[in-house]
Amino acid sequence: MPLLSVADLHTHFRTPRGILRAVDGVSLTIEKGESVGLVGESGCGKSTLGKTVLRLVDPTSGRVTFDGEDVVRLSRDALGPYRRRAQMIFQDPFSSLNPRHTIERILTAPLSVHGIGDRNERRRRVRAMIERVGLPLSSLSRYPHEFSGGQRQRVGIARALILGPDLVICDEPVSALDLSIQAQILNLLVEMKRDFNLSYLFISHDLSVIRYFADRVLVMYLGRVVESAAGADLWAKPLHPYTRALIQAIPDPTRRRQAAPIGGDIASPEDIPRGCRFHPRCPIATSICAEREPALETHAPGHQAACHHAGKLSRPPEA
Amino acid sequence: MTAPLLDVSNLTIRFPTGTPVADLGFAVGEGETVAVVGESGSGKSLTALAIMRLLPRTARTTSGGIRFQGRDLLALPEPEMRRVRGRKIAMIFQEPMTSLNPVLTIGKQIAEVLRLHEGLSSEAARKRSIQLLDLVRVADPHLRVDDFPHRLSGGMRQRAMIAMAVACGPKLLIADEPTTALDVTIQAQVLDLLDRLRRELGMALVLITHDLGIVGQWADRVVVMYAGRGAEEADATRLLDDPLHPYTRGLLAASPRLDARLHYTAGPLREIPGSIASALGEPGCPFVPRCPMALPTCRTKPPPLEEIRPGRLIACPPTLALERADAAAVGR
Amino acid sequence: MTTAIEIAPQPEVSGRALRAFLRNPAAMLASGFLVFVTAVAFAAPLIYPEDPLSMVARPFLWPGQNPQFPLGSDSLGRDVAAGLVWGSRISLIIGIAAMALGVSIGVVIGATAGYFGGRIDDGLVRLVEIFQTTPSFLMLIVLVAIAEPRVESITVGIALVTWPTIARLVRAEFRSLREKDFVTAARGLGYGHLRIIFIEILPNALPPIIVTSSVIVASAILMESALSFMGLGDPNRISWGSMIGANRETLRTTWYLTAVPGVAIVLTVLALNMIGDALNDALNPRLSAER
Amino acid sequence: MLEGRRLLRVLRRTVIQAVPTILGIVILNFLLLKLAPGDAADVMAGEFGAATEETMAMLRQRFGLDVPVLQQLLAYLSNLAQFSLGQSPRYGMPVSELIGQRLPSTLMLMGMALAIAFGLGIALGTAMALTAGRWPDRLLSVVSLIFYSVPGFWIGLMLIVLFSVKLGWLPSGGQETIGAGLTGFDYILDRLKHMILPATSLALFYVAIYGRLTRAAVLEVASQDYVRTAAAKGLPPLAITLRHIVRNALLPVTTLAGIHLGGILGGAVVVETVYSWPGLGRLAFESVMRRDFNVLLGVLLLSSFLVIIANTLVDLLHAWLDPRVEVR
Repeated sequence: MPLLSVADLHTHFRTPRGILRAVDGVSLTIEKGESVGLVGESGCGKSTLGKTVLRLVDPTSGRVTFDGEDVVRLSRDALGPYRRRAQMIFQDPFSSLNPRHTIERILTAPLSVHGIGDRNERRRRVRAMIERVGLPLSSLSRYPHEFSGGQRQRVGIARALILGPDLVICDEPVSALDLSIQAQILNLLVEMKRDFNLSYLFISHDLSVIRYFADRVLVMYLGRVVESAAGADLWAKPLHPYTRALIQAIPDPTRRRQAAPIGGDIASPEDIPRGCRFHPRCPIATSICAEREPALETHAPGHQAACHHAGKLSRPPEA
Repeated sequence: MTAPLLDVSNLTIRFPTGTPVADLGFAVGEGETVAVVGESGSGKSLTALAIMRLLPRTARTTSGGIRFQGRDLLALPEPEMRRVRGRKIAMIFQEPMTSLNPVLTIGKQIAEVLRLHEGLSSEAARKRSIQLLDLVRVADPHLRVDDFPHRLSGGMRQRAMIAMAVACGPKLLIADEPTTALDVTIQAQVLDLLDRLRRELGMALVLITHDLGIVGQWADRVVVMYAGRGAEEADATRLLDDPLHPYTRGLLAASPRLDARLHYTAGPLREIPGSIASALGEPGCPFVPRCPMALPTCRTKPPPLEEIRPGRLIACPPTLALERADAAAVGR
Repeated sequence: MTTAIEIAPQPEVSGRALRAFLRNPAAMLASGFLVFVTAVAFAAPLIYPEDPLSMVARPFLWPGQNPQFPLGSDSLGRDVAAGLVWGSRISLIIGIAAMALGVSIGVVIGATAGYFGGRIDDGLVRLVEIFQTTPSFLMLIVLVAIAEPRVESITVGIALVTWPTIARLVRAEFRSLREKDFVTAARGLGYGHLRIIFIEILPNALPPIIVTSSVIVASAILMESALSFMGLGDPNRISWGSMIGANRETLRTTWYLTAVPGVAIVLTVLALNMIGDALNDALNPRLSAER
Repeated sequence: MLEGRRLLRVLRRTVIQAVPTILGIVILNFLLLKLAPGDAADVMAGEFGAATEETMAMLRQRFGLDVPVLQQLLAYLSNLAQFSLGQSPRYGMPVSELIGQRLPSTLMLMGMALAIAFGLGIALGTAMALTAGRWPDRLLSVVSLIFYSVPGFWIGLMLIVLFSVKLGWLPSGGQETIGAGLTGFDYILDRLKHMILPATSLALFYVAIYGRLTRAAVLEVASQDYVRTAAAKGLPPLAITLRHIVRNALLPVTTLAGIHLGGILGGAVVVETVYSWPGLGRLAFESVMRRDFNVLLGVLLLSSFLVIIANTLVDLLHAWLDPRVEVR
């Protein structure tokens, strides 16, 4: 049984311009100890998906099953045990820590809210955790603004792990950090995964970070998963033209002054194109793509793509 | 060799609170793309603003000169300098979302620069704005010209910024992290556009970025900055193939993007320990606190950029010594 | 710009703010004056044990005419200086009490509306709108006239017309703060609503509330004085406004009877507003860096 | 075209939102006044000396005060639906007529006060922001802080002492020289002379508010990225200030103007008392004192209505200035 399984999840918002379909029919599973990468550009709904899984946003429909229990049905009060087992690490280390609280308070509060241990036990756990994430004990009496971005992200990781979760959703955890700091945080996350036997849903817009970090990768476009494969397969043989464009768009010295892989802008999630969502930008789209939305189909073991022309490199002749 | 288009020498920027840029020098030739690379706090954006003379009032700039087409920009009276800005040297910024005035249409903002520098009538300026929007590949330019910025996507706004920047055919375009706020597929389009315009309009491009991938793909030459100082300067491809400065080497090793073989199951990424904050108050080389090969002499005074081979400069005496010893060994 | 230079370790936010406040000479001057006024208010029974409403002197003494009554006397022979001393009590009591009550109501309603949003927010915003659409001083006159003018009713009346200002402010703060990741994190950690509102969000919303509170004390004092001037003050207590109102008839000849209590009002209110400005500078250093 | 449609949508939204607000105000005010001890009959009876139970009952019946409160409210609302504000028991005339007599002078006073507040405030604020941190800013900041701290009635009285009593330049009250029989330009001049002092007393506080607001807004806008873009284009400082800074800085200032209208109306009560100005404020005050609640309700309702109209105008102005404003 997978640790987390999401089935046909929809999260829609009402906006002045209509219904914003941020997550629009996503299914996925995460096994115990697995690191699943979720990649996509802004507005694709990857962050909303993460927040919906954690019930920080309520889904419009669909199921989120964690360890056999449907967490969508749980009332707010009954969420407590789930909150202990599923946690989140945020993108912006400047806004994700309360500027008015000391690090000690930030780390102790989750324990006392969930009634874990007595005062001494909490103190012991907090101290162990802060050292585990590579910060000196003297950090505890300090406030977030006294730390650099990378150090704050370490505090954010400590806070997410203090309750001993099984699943951690990392929402762009390194994209606000400088390159020289990114590696430190990625390495720390890997150590934590090993030490605490964590499962990750690792959300990022940066394919190269995902490439390093994920066992399996989901590619999202406008609220849907368009391709899903084990990391190595995805890099070696991307089936969806969008995945291919993403890979080719990574700046790379071996492609000196090459033209951009695809043109056009991402459509607004309030106004999703009919048929295949990607067809207005797709280099290999045909008439069927404007009419019928392709389903996520298995093309090779463990490798799914939602494309009428999956794997083709050029536009097939129209029938 | 003819004089370069832009020649910055010994640039130092002081604020009451500190000196974020010290002793920086580099040159940009006609039609060349020079990347200035560094992480936040390296002083790369301040350097760009210093060239434009747009630093905050509290900043003091001292320099051996910022020579542009042979004239020292720092010595120009302000009205003279205004005739350079937007006409000879243009600049685009990181945040296309906030860099356009929200209450003026795109067309009016482009026309403004044309009317100012070329004295066009408002009608002619409008026509030219539509052409410029077409030049930067904005679809339906005759409609978009009357749009307010908030109606456009980030990529489109950055295109509008570029249209505004190239309106008067500048000889130099400074692009300060032009794609950092954009998605990766849009980033590729914008960089592609910038490079095409550089060729078609015959301008030089100073590309300020933190992304070594961008440098490798689009730049001719690159200046690596660390904590306000030049660390290394080289041809872009040469630098990526064979980085010399320990900071550049660390950055390349720590960067997951350039090597597909890296995977967490295969072992950790190489880290640069510590952070750039450690450079504060360092009397010697600012990288010393994080450097694996620092010698006691590195702590005494900041190393100058020294030429090791033609077109290749580094500010690291230990590396320099090693390289020279190697070269001598080969020569013998 | 990406030139955010790493900041070296700094002392805690409130400590820095306190020092900035203490270094501000205008703030110190204003605080000094307020301490003086407060001391006078407390000591009123010692300085002038007699009822300030009783006749003690020849009417219309100009200031300086009789050293026993340094600020002169009014048409009924009441000592102006005694009135000033006793009047400070009313101003301060009503100013502070009305602020405390108004801020409490405003914080609760604003926090509720801003934090929960949705229908609750819509309803509360409507309520605020109703209060803000009615001219507040007119409303105050109606409230006080209906409930009989007394210190208590004036205080409650002023609180009832000032809370919407605070509610709007607090709502806006809460709406922006609840979107911050640290609040999302708190929800993700399973914290309850009350904990999130009072422990996570409210401390971050305090700086503007504190600044506005000092301004509200000032405006409450202004409102009380205007009410008393119109004859809607507590008839059993002397106040600066009623001193001005009572001697309006003789304004053309004995204008000092208007000027003296007016100066007391202006100085007190000015001091409070100066403190408000100084607090603003100290608590929001970014916006006032150019000052 | 597109622009016009957008403004129309904003207008429609504002109007739709105003209806429940007005209804809420009517009901709230009505119930509030009914809570009050004493009614018009009590006051009139008190003035006539002792009155018998029968006269009281008769008076109450005549004024419609003898039925349950809820019924009175419904009667009032149905009157209102026919655009009638009822009768004043006190003056024995329709409330709308009574208000109609007073409204123009109050509107003139407020209009002038607002014009002074806006014009002077924005000029003051811009001047402060452009010289931020230097002596003109410091001096003007002190001046605006003093304006901000002075009670309107007191400055009104002091202005009378100075300009009418001591200097004799301006009249000390009323809105025209009674019995002078002035016509044409002289009449207008006379009215203006009467208006200067009251309008100034009313405006000073708001001069300070708009000044401080404008200063903050200009400083905030000046630090925006698009101002740097404008500088990078080579625009001279004056063009940057006018085209890019001031226009954007006016946005927050106009937003708050609507909110302050209620305050100015309230302030008019006091200032009208000081200057014996025959306006709505005085009417309201007199009707409170006489428990003439129909008139009072009428004034409250009308002033709320004025505030709502002003807010609508402000919304439209704001939508026109700021293209980002969309219908929510």
